[in-house]
Amino acid sequence: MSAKEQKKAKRFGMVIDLDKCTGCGACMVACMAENNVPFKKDESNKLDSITWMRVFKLTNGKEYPDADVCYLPRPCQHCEGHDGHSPCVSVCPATATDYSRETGIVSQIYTRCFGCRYCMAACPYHARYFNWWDPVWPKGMEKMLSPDVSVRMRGIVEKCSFCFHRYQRAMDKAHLEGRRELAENEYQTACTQACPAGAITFGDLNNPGHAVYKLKQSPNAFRLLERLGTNTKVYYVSEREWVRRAGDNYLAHEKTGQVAAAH
Amino acid sequence: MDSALIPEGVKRCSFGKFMVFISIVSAVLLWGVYAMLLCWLKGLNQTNMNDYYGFALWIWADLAVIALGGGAFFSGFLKYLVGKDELKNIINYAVLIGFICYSSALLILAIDIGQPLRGWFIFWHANVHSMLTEVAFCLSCYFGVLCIEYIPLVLENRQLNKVPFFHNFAHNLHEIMAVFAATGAFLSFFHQGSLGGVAGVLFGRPFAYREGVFVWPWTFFLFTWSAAAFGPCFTLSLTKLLEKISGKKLVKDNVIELLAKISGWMIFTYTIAKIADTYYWAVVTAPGKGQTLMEFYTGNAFYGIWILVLEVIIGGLIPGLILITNKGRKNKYLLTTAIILACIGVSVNRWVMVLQVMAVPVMPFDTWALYYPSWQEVATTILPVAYGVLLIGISYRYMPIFPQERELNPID
Amino acid sequence: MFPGFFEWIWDGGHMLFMGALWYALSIIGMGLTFCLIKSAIETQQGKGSHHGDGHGHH
Amino acid sequence: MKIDRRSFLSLGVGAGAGIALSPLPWKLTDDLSIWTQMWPWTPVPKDGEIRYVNSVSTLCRCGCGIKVRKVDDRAVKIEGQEGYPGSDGSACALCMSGIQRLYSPTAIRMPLKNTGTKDAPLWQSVTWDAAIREISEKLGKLRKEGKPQALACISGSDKGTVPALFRRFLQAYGSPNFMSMPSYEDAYEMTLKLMHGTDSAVGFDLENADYVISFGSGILEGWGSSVRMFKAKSAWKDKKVKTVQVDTRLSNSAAKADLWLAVKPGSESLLALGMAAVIISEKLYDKKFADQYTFAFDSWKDAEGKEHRGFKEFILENYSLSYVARATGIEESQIVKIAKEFAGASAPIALCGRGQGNTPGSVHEFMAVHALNALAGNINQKGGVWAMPKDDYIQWDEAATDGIAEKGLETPRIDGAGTEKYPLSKSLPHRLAAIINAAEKSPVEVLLVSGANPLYSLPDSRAVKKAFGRIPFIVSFASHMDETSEMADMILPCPSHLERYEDVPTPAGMIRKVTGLARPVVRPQYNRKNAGDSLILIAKALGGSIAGSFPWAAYEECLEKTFGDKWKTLKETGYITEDFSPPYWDAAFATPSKKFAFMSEVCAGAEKKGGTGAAKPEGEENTFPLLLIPFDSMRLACGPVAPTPFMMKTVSDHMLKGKYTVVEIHPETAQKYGLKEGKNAVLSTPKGEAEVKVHLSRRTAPGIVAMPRGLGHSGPDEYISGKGSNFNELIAAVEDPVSGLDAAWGIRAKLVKA
Repeated sequence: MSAKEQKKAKRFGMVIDLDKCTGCGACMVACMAENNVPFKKDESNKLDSITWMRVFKLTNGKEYPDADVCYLPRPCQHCEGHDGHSPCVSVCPATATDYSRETGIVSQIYTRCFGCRYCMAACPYHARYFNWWDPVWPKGMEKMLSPDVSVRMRGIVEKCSFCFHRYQRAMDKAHLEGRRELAENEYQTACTQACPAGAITFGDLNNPGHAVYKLKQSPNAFRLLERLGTNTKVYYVSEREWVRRAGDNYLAHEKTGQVAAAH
Repeated sequence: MDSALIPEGVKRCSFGKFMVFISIVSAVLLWGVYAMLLCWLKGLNQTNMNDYYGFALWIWADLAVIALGGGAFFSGFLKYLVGKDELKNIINYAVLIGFICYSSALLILAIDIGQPLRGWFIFWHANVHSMLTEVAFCLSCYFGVLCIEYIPLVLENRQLNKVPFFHNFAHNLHEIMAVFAATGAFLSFFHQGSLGGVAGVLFGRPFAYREGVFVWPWTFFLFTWSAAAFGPCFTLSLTKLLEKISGKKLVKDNVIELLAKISGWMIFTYTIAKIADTYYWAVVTAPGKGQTLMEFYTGNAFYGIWILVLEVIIGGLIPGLILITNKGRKNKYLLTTAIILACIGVSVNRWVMVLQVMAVPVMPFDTWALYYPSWQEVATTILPVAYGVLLIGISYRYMPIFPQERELNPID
Repeated sequence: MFPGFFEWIWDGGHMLFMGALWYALSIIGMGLTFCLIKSAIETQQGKGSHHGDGHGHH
Repeated sequence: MKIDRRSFLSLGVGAGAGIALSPLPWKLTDDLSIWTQMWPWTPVPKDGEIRYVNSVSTLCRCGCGIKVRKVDDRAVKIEGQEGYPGSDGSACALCMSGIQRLYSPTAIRMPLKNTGTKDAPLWQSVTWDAAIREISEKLGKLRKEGKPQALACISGSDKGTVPALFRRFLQAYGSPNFMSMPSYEDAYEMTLKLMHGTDSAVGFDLENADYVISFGSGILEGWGSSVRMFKAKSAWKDKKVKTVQVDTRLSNSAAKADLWLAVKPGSESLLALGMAAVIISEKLYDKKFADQYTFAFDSWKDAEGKEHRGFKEFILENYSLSYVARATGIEESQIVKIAKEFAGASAPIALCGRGQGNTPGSVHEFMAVHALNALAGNINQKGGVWAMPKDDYIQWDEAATDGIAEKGLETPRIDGAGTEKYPLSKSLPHRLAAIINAAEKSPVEVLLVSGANPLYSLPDSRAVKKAFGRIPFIVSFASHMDETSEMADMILPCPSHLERYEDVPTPAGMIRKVTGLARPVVRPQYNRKNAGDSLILIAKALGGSIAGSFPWAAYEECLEKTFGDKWKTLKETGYITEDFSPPYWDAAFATPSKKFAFMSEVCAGAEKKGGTGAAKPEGEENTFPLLLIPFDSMRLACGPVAPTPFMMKTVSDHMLKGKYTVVEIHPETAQKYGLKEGKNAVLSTPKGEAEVKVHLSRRTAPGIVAMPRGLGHSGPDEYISGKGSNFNELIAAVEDPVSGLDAAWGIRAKLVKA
């Protein structure tokens, strides 16, 4: 790799192997623990349950015993859109969410957000969550809160940050050691690390040395709602055609995987 | 008891009767205020909104009142810039309605945001690429204009007008009102459009997304157009309503018919544009994103194609056709039907562009999300209505809103 | 919102948007100030204490 | 007057303008917005020194190796520990959210005594001295009355030092009634006993297998060592190892398998035998193994010249392809294909034990599946099934017994294990409730419960509750309030799993010996004692030979002495592991013939023509037209530890909605009974009823009701309790005729619109 390429901006992203994902929920739990995600007494209404990482269940709609299910972990897709105009970043009126050209990460500034929820309306992935309630930990359990991630107050929007604090931590360490570049394994998200099936791979999509660079080129790779032009940084891989087809909206005559908007 | 405050030469109901009216409306208002305080103190968990319905009843109410309040800027535009001078006989009322609508819209926004105390961040940390920023700026500025337009009305109250400064101030504001009206129209063209842009730019939501020119999606123009078209109908409906309640003719028919005619042509042309937009969207835009028109109107318990018919045909084409014909305008029954249908039509449009946008699933494996508002949401939505009724009541009683009232209802 | 804030970028979008905004604000502000000052002066001059000349303008 | 008003107005306007132009409003708005960022009721996590501590989490059955991130003395995050055998770098959802258990408000902080009744407990905190004194007085009295056998113990496991201490305590005290909670490992143990003749644990060389067929085992639902299974499954995918899942419902394991065989409920073993028939008739079995190392594969004559039918003939006669196809619902060609693929693979493995394996299951079913491994000659081979010697690191001297104890130990076990009826079983706790409820006076007078929550986990939990209500004195050794503790008379609180030392024995299915050490990650928060310490104190208070059997000052000393010279390594590295290579077939079997036995004498009576080996579910078809089957999920915990708030958050709304369990039914079933998606219904079985919501799904066949296990807890934890129904309240145990183990896999049920 040339020095010039080394300096190229990073585009952190994921490749998730849906044929390996077992729907066990370890990624969700790891994410909640890592990011001080609050929890309520009843979380069975999934429309108001904060899960930065949410595992969706897909079904092929066929009759028993031809029925099939597939799980699809959905972190924030960190859309690049066209030139950094991701659906949410471009609509936030208070610049409380931003697209980093350095890392490709869509950030959320909790103390800036005033809770208009326009970004939630803009996100087709439902990756953004609103704090409808004050976050409350049962007595004594606030001891489990990590100082790396601030606790969010009521009335604001939050979402997956690709564990950005881990990137900062790794960069701090690298700087102390006089390095400007991170090795692939120095910055991994909590969900990636936790997945017992090894279904999630995380890295710099621009870096040919990283595993994601190669994995995303698989003919079975696809992105969610690619034809909307959201230009996401989370790729999915599945050998099953029906799963790949479920990743986007298709008209009846269209062939799976051949309609995506160009980026 | 309050006769000294009542404009000269007009008759008003007794003070007692007025107080009964005020108390009843205030009770409703207080109910709304209670709900509003609940939302502020306990948070938005008081509503039935959720992560799929980040925008719900309030935002619809917001968009609807701004569209309906569009009568103010458009009448101002017609009177001061186009030179339709007859409209001076209804413009005060249009301004009052506009003032109510816009102050309500701002109040609703203040309840709707999760962190009202940080609401000013929208100005302070403005993202100029966001349609909402544009809405907030223009809305606030235009509200300022409406205040300026409303102040002289207040100052023309019999007692206040006795204060020389107030008298002069009201007079001077009137003198340069055209400048304010022009600024107001400019601002309105933008914020009405930006409100349309709010939904139109959502390229992640094929149901809402529209192509357009430069940074403005077609909905930008459609919203401005529709506000200008339907807003006067709301002014007319409320005029009719007030006439019915007061039992008096307040505005001459020629004025009403003029406004109805202009509105009618605006509605008619708007509807044609809307049909063209819908057609293009159904045939090109949505299929380009992999979705067919009927996918947006099937597979759920509420949204069917009926809502499109209600909006475009019943609430658009029909009132438009009635109002552009002389016969339709002259027929009292048809005129009333048309202006009411028009108000419904534009409200349904705003509903669709807010709530149906949230309801339609985008990811193929996602499901429709339906929602019904909580009582707190209903109460806070009724709050501005009660406030509007109250303000119209007080303004009508104590201010010279209708210049033709004395002439039409001479008292001995 | 103001040039000099860290979010401020000197690009077309900002100049157009903020330009239009400040333009509108200036007109409103100046119009209002003009009326206030004019009314104050007129009041000082004793205008407006007689009734009957203020009506008919609307 | 006029002037006054004017000046007043001017003053007002002036003041207003002045304030507006001053920095005051800006300062105030700014302050307000800052205030919203640090509302006093929103916690601010304290910063501190960051450290990582390795340990082993004992929350799940297998024990995940964990790495705990600490800020000062606060544990803030649990991650997988790299290199830990089995879980290597990952942890299951339960273990990963273990901090929520550590800091749970339902943690028991001091010894508690129930001064109320069992139905309406009234907890009073007592000192450790008083608690130990009261328990030892009760126990002393029982012995004095000559009824030491009236003491029973239910332990979560029978492995490791803490269960061993309880067993030892009972022995020294004089009671044979030590019970451990059942699992599929019991059935495998019995299978190996019958087919290999050895007392061993089953091991699977999954990583080297090249064809895997699972008969209902939830490879991805928590069966075996869950994390190891997940890793193995992903490795199989990478290596293109074919996986076949035999399951009535489209479980996650079935969905992820290369092939799902949707068998009729309860016909798994038939399919295995049908496959065996194909393998035999097509002569695809391992001939060397069958000819030289098995007994009675072919028909044989005994010394008296009597003809005995061999396994081969028995299978060929009874399990014709057409019969098996009809009974299982799997097409003949499919069975033949799978059988050929299995036999043709170089290292095929067949697995057994339904779901997570919480219910042991029918021994015949295990034998049928294990016979497939034998036919493929993949016993004690690379990539095959191994008979593993059990952990033997506990080498204490025999407990001293006095006269009373010896007499007590001679009495038959209350649960019937090891008696004439079930001579092979070691422990049958699911039988306890019925026996207590049938007796005039409870044969158990004092019950010790440790590491288990039988009131939640045993089938027919309503009967268990009734039985526990009849036991005069229950002592619970628990760290948190649970269903069983709520029924106790005395609770001796244990430190939570991140505050104590404990050995973690070799997890199920491993092919090497692994001993992990759970260690205190944070300073103990409350005045609690390890169960081992409590037991040592009670033993000392009882004195005599009992005290003599507990020579250790404290549990930690016991651990240290148990491991001897390995203790240092264990404490330093967190685990010790020992490779194992299984003996070759000539030395592997300890049956009377020293060969592998396809069939056992014990089973003779049960071998009916075309028998399925599976238990018949309880209930009449007329009254209960549907079949209720459970399913397991990694997002819920079914063991002694309840799920955490984080886990509850991951539970799908197709499993739990509000306070109702969501059951899966096929749309046809829904239509037949007038049920609609998301609507409530009453689910009843011969054992009980529950209000549930229904979810229409094509994952289950018509006529089946599939219900998630692990919900419906009661107790003080508002994040877990009152959510859904406990499957165990609806199911009855069905005794396996050979082992007495619970072989129930479902129960007849009825679903009526609520």
